Amino acid sequence: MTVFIVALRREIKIIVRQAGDASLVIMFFVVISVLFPLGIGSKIDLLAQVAPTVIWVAALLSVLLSLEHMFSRDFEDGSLEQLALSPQPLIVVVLAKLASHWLTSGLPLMVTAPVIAILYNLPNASLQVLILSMALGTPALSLIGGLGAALTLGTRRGGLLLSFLVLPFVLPVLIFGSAASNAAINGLSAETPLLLLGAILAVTIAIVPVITTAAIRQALD
Amino acid sequence: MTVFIVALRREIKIIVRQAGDASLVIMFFVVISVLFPLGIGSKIDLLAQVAPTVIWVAALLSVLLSLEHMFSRDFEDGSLEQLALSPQPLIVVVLAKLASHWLTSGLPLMVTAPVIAILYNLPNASLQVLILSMALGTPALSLIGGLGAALTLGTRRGGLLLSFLVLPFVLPVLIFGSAASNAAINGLSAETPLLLLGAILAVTIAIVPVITTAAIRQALD
Amino acid sequence: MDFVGSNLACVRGNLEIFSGLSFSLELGEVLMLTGSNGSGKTSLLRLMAGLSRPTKGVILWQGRSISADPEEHFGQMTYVGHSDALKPYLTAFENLALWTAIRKPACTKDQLVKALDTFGLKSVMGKPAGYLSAGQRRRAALARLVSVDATLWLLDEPTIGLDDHACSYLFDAIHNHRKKGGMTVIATNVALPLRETQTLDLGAYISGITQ
Amino acid sequence: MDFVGSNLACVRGNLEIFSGLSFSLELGEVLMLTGSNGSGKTSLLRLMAGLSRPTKGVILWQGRSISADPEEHFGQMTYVGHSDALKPYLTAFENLALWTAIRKPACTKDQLVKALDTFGLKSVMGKPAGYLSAGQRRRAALARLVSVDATLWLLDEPTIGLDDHACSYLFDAIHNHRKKGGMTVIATNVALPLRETQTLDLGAYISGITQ
Amino acid sequence: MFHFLANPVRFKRAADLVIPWAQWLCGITLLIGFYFALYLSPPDYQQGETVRIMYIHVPCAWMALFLYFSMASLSAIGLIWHHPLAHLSAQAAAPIGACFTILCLATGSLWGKPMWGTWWVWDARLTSVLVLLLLYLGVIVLFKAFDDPTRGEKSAAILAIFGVINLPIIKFSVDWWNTLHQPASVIKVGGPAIHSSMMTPLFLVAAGFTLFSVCMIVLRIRALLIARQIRSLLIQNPNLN
Ligand code: HEM
Ligand SMILES: Nc1ncnc2c1ncn2[C@@H]1O[C@H](COP(=O)(O)OP(=O)(O)OP(=O)(O)O)[C@@H](O)[C@H]1O
Ligand SMILES: Nc1ncnc2c1ncn2[C@@H]1O[C@H](COP(=O)(O)OP(=O)(O)OP(=O)(O)O)[C@@H](O)[C@H]1O
Ligand SMILES: [Mg+2]
Ligand SMILES: [Mg+2]
Repeated sequence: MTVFIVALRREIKIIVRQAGDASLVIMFFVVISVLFPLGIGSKIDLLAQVAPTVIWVAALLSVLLSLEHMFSRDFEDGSLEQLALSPQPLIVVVLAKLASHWLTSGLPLMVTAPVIAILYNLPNASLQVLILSMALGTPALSLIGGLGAALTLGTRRGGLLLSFLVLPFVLPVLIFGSAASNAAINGLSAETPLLLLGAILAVTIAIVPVITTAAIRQALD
Repeated sequence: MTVFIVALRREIKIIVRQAGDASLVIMFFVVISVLFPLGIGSKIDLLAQVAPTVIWVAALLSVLLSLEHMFSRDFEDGSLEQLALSPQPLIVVVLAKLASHWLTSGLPLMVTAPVIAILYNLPNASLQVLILSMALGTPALSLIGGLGAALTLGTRRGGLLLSFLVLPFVLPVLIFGSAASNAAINGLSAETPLLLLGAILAVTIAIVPVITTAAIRQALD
Repeated sequence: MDFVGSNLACVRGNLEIFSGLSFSLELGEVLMLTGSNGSGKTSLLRLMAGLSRPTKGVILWQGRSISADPEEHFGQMTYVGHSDALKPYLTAFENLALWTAIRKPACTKDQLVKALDTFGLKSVMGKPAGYLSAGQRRRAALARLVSVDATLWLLDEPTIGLDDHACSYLFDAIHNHRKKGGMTVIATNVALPLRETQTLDLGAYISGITQ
Repeated sequence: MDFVGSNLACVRGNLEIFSGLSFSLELGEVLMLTGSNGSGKTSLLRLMAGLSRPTKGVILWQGRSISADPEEHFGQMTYVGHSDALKPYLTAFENLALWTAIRKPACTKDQLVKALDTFGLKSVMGKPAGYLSAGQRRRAALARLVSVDATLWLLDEPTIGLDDHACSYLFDAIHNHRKKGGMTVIATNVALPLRETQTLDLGAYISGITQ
Repeated sequence: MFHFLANPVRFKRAADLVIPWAQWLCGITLLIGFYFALYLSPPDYQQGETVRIMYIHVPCAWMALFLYFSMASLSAIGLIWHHPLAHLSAQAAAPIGACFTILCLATGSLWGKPMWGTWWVWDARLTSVLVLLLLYLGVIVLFKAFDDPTRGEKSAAILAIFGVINLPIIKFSVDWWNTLHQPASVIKVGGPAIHSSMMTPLFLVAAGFTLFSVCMIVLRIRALLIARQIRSLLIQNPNLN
């Protein structure tokens, strides 16, 4: 556990010193959310209908873009090698990286999403569900995305390849996430989609870190 | 001119050997376009109304994501230094890079967009306008994006920062691009937005490459 | 026989680089890996570190295969590879502190400063690593060796980019390490002024079989 | 006086690294830049290349400032820096071909192969550069020197990672270059067996003033 | 003059001289301005008391635009004439401009709820101001994204100059597109078209905000200069850490 905390502090220090990752994720999220209303024009009713989807797609993209360097910088400069040679199990380091990624992307998104929802004129009652669905969905995004980042290590194709590989796997998160908000907007119960999101999260937490660790070991071989 | 062609061939060779950039851009574009119907569900009329926006946003994101490595790989491995030390004016190399970027991202998108439009049930009459608006809009995206890529050289913050900086400047392309298609769908004349897109393109061609070149020189200093 | 490899073979891509290679190292010994460019020095060092696995043969650490309990092996060993593994936006000091944190949480600030000072970096340890010159970065990577206690040092061309002062700091460090019973493996292309060393010429094991 | 710098000063960040430095080089001469790690060898070489500009002083090429017509200066010069500037997914041959294409479009395939052969790379020239060993990559970078004709060679620690064979290829190349009237500037931390060279010790010009 | 002030010590002395005066002047102007705005000026016959939001909203909007223009001009000066202080002043101005933009957006939204029945609409005026905020943030982030501040300065300066095209878009968005937002009535061709009981407080508050910005910018430049000094001290004697 202490090792995990040490490793987590390392990651967060690196991210913060790289000049504010978290703030960038939020800003990117806001910009993406702005794109749609601009394209659609000011048809307010239309906007409110697509709002949950737009917010989820924007969140997805923000997380995806911040994924690219989860392992690749460390891989290129030799730090990943050094981490893999540490006397601690590599999975602890991987978990720390995943956690720090969520803390600096998913968590800030969760906090920003309601603000965007207000700009899109979503009813206040649906905000709670939005936040809850993000709380369940974004960790899953970080986990699945981390696996993608590990699998594409050394490909030098960057974010495009990674996003393309990861997107199909995070579709369920998108679908249930927007379904939850849509239900809440229309006054229905959002329980089922939220439960499904929770199930996805549970499954990914259980299996993804192990595979990610293995993927990293073999990328270093 | 021959120098330009030599430089262009260099870039395209590098991009192609890096494992099919063009195909990745298309695939990413398709995946993003598919996200929306999945989130929104099967409300076909709603979908048709947001389709031009979705297509343009997807195109924008695909271009943005492929921008990141326009200069940064060359910067990191020392090739950019070597290019800057070539006896040819650096702007020729920059123009070649911009052109190759468009050829491997904007152009394939232009070809794919109508297919997506058909999937979204857009009227056939509007496809021409869509292609035309893409032909005018995507080169501007490559140009403006290239400047962003040059300005962020050496930041190690990758695609997120770049996209965030570039997006506000490409909003007009998005606005007029979707306005053109929206007009065509509703049977109106798309001339004004297309003219405006053309004007944006003309202005960017005239000034952006020079500034990009200067930005690269100072990044190497 | 504390660190032994027997009958090792290594394949990269579809090329067998070397085969039938054996080595053995006892406490306090230094092994130099020599051989022309591309003969497989780096590849062998990575096998020894446990970063990759030999296609044939085994590597034993005190009689046990290093792949049996890799974490234990990692704990005994410090590896300094071709790349310096420094984050450019962190200072030399911070880089070392982060590195030691995972291996030896109790490392104090003074110990870190002393390690950096061993390689003459005291005056620049507050600079971001990205500002340092190539040789200074190499020194910062090597300072890892003296910041934690490890029995086995694996060094891949450690003198690259170092000036004469830095080289002598390194040789002193290796000398002290030997005296304390440490083992050292050095892959190098240049002759180093270390005495009483074993030498393993990789040129003798080149296999070159394509599979 | 064909390549002259007078009273140069160089600032990085807010630190003046050296000042009051002058050099002059004539056809056929070799200038060695020495000095401890961080003394500014690389920085000076980049000034000479025209990659950055001195904060004080001028650098003249045949009497004209190199910043007056940089493209002409670049055409006379080949610079091999710390990084090898190789694309890992292109072969050694393709890398060289792409590099020469921009400088000398008429370069034939035979010339390229010959250049690679000068550095003993003929057998691996079809391998992607990413698969090459560190020394092989360095050789591939140095092969640039002999693939096009340039009067001025600027080399930043060229012998890093090279084995003895490769070093002697390099020294032969420099020797031939001199005989043809070429000039060479070499930043190095190790003594090189080249005779009749000028030496500029950067240690004598360290300024260390913060601005 | 500028070169003279680029020395941190001299700048600090000059700043110490200027700031107290500017502070007092700023405080007094704002006090009088708010007194006019909140007590003396009449409530609107349609909007009632909500009209008083205007006395914050409009000066904030002006400051947001004005500070962006100043920042871009300073950036241009820095790029062209290499004035050591120019980039620094631009960097000092950026966060203050961003704050005024946020205030403009916030007060606009607060005003929009009673007037238009919604916090936000996606019309040209509102969106272009949001884009202004993004530009401010971009300049700030880009500057910070580099290890080497001299690199960050230049890149951020180019970005800032490019962003100037957004200013006319904001200004004329109400004329070019039909929007909910009302068109210019103060700063427009043919002179102002509102009553002086509203003009006086508007201009007083605007003057107060300008003085406030000047104070803040000078303070921030001083802080940035000191931070730079600390940085190089730390680099030289890491033991101070
Ligand atoms: C978030 C929403 C809003 C934003 C971003 C915004 C932005 C701006 C900007 C940038 C200006 C300065 C224009 C110039 O200098 O020409 C301005 C002026 C003004 N705004 Fe807003 N505004 C918003 C909401 C509102 C609302 C709800 C009202 C009231 C109905 C309002 C009334 C005014 C008035 C009266 C002016 C002065 C126009 C003049 O006389 O020049 N604004 N606003
Ligand atoms: N941005 C910066 N701020 C402060 N100091 C810097 C900056 N960039 C470089 N330096 C310093 O400038 C000096 C010059 O480095 P340079 O790379 O020229 O040295 P060198 O002689 O090539 O050293 P080496 O032998 O290690 O290659 C170093 O001491 C480095 O710490
Ligand atoms: N994927 C691969 N496919 C084919 N050959 C490979 C591959 N990877 C490495 N090689 C070859 O393996 C050999 C071993 O390289 P290694 O880096 O171990 O050599 P080295 O002795 O460290 O050389 P140097 O002195 O240059 O550092 C090289 O000849 C290289 O070309
Ligand atoms: Mg090696
Ligand atoms: Mg150097």
